[in-house]
Amino acid sequence: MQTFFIGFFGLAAIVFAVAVFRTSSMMRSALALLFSQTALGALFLALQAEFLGVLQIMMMATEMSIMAIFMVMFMMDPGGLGGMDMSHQKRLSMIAGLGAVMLVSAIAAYTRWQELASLSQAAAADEQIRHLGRELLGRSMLVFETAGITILTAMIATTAVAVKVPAENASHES
Amino acid sequence: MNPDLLLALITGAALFGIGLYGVLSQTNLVMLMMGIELILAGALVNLVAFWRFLHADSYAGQMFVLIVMTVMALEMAVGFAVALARFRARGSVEMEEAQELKG
Amino acid sequence: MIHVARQGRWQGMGRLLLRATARDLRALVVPGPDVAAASGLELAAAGLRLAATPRHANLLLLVGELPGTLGDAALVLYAQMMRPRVCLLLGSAAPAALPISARAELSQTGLLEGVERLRECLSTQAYQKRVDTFSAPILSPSDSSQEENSDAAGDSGHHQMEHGDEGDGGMSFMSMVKVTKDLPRSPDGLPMDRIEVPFGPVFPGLPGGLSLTFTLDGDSVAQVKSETLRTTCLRTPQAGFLPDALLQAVCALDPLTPVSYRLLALRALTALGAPAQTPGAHGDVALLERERTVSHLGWLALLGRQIGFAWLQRRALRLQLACLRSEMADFPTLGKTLRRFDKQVRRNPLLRARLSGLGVIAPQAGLRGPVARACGLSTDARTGDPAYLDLAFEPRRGEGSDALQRLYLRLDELHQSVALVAAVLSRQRPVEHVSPAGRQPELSDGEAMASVETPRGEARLQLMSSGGRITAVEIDTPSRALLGQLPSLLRQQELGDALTCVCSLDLSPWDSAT
Amino acid sequence: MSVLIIVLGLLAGAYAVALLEDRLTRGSFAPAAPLLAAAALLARESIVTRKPDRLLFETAPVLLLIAALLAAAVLPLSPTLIVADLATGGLFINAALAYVLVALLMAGWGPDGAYAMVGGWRFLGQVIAYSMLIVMPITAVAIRAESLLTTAIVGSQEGWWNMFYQPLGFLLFFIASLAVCFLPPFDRPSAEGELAAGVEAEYTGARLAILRLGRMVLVVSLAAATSVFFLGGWLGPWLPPWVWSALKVLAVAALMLLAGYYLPRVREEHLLAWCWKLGIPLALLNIFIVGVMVLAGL
Repeated sequence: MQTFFIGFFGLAAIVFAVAVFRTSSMMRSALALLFSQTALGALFLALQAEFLGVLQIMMMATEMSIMAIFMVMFMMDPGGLGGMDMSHQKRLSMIAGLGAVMLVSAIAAYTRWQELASLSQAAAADEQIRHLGRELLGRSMLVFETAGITILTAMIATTAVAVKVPAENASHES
Repeated sequence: MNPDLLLALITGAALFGIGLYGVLSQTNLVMLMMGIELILAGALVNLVAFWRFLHADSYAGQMFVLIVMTVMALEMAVGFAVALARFRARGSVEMEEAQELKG
Repeated sequence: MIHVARQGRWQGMGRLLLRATARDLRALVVPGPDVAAASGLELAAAGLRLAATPRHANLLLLVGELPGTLGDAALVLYAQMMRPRVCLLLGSAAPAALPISARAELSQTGLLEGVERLRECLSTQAYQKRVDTFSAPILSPSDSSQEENSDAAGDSGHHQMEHGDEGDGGMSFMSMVKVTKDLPRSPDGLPMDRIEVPFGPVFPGLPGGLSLTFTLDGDSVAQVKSETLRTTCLRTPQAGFLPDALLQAVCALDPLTPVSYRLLALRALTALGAPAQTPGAHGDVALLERERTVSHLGWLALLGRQIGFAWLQRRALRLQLACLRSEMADFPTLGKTLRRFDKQVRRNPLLRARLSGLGVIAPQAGLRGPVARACGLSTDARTGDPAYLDLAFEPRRGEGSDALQRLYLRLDELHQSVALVAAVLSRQRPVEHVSPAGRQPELSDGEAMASVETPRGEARLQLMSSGGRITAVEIDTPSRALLGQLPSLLRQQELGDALTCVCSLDLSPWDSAT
Repeated sequence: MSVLIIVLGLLAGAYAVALLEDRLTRGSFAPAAPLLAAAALLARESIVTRKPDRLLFETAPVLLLIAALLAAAVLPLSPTLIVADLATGGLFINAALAYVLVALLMAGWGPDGAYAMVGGWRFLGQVIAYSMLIVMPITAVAIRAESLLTTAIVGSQEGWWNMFYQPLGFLLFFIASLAVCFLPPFDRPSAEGELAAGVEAEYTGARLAILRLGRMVLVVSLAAATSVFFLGGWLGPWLPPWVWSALKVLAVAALMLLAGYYLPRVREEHLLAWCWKLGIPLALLNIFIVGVMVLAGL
């Protein structure tokens, strides 16, 4: 059963991911990425990582909606009616992409995972959340805090880059 | 050999490949970022799968996933800020028109 | 009737749906619900609900006379409505191409009667085996104005952004720099595609008939174009107007404030030597002030609809109808209700936040009416009127120049008007309009000028007569000057704020008609 | 079984919401009006605009309805009457609500109309701001319950309902839920006086019926969420639990509609400024206060 769901959602994620670069409508492209990520969230649920799955589903919906508006802003033909080709070095990319898939899959297939495998049963979902909380605010506190600081830094940097320099300042500098 | 693990890893590999294709082939910065998102998504799948099948008792694995999600969000925010600044300055976020960035 | 129906035959359950369609009438009013209310129609009493767009409506309600441009708009709107659909005409004329399902006189009883007939029509003929498509000359594809005129124009979305850049030779990729080079820059420095969106002539948040076209940059307004109604009622015929014909023409000019314009015409004619037909100086005051109350309440209802304030919309509409229908002698008794209403409006904190700082107009010459008085000017034609001076009239003035001050000023004027009417009543029993004399009055040759302070500001009428006929008519109305200020007032405003600004000016598309 | 009961309950709630909305906008009370309106919509033509993105246009109303239903899936009407008592219930409801945003963006983009498009993008800004005010009060609620299970959250309110325990959180959550289901005064995406019904403008007939139903169900879902998180869900004396739940949900829904009736639409600048500059700091303060209170054992 679990195998079926993993396969199903994995396939859905891949199909939507392919759709991202196949459609020329920006809105569809962003939504395809969104549903690809949603399928991944469902895949996490199938892998019994309930918290991560739900979090993924929630975060990606907002994130990809923001993506959508930027795509529409920055593309020449967001409706995708011009039939414009927006890609280059297709051959190389295709080869690189396929090569990467082969290589990574081969590594995955030939590694002897048995030697590493430990538990086969994950804890119940509410147990997991409790453990994750203790992990975050205990042993991995530093990492967690670093992530927070990084977010703060990124917020400030992003705002600084994105806002327009007022006209008088600009002339002052030049 | 656990077939579920392999299945999840192949999914991750496929997403990585598609993302790589996108990053290399797209000319628009925003589309390029979609590729990066997919590559990171591939990494996410692997992390969750490793946690589930190899270290189901160690929650550092789950924490890693959270960090990657943070990175995805940050990557997007910073990427869009750069795109915005560039669009304002040059009127374009096309890669082909960013030749001057070549060293 | 063939355009009414939707294709199909309905049995069993379908019959039930048929009955439902007949009961659930969603009206799109042309020119607008404000005109309907000013004509004394209570749509809710007839079981009608207002639809925001033609797509959601199944009843096109035509109220009064439609000038040419509005007639065309009505055709476009009708074409956009979903079948089964019906069209009710209250009043006289409508575009010939429009399939009228029922017509009735312009009154509440007429409305009720008409709606009853429509229900019958819908429940029997809503579905036919064969339906023809509705077409009119204005709808033919060659006419590019079709979408611009319509209320819910569809084509200004993402598909407008197809840039054809053929001259690039064999280049396989398109230069984005080239595409964006010529685009106008927004204040934030981004060259973005702009879209042109029509608002009106039939738009829920604007006075019916007012037609604006915004060029939107994102959701802020980059440019405004306004298009006025085109009426022919003041075009002087070859032989000149007879006095009665002129009176009718001026009255028909503005369905929102018919009394003021009638008074204006009568005064001008009296100045030319026609016998006085007004109920005497103080009677004029009573009529004018009642109409001011009605008009200001109508404006409040429209404002309520524009800013999505359902309570204000409903309450103001109810009060407006009450004022309109009240006998003159009972009118001052509404004062108490109005004061309570006023207090409730002023107490609303979110309303204050919504309106303050919006649509600031600096005091300047040329402003008239409440807009001028709100920013501290005492421009008021009433100050020159002996009847008003006799009643110790003093114009109200505001101390700001934003939309909130205009709201406060109009609320103040409501009470002032009621007090004026009460003062008149304490002196004399006013008569309603004197019925016109049977034969055409004699006019002396020459030029005459009259002015009236309408609810929107001073209107002036200039007449030239020779040989008992009026040969030249010149009318100067308050809304026209304001309409010219719109582009500078709305630039770079957020869309909703821009519409609120327009609404706060209380423009009448009728008196600015050309 | 409980799925069926919950869906029926949601539909009944949607009917009540429609009835109340009709009562407020028209002033007369007509019990059959919502049903008639729905039937008339079904009987009317449903057309597709001229150059739509057909896929998005068709999917959007259905997605809205599904998102609203999913949000209700983790909300208990009584200790046993719940579709899925997820361990991440408090988080799951946010995930479901995020898809309301996606649905509205699709509805805005799909029909290729200017009004709809502006409405859709307006909702993006609105939800990104106000979904914070959904998440953060829920966090404070979960801190008190020491669990994300919705049933545990209700259980934690045996003594004091959260409405009294953390009134600040309740207020913020209530406002944010108005914004998320775009009811007045936050009805900017579907504003009648500004965008001629915005995202709904190009929908007709049966599609419009689904869109409206989805919106009503969303209102009921959020009212139910408010009741579960802040009004103690099924808790209450004398009456059976499900009756208490129903009463509270209806009361909250009525309050939501009444608030919109007496307030004008919020301006864009205020909408964003109030949320980011005032609402979010207050929500953080709320989390802090609740944390201290929990530690103090109150």
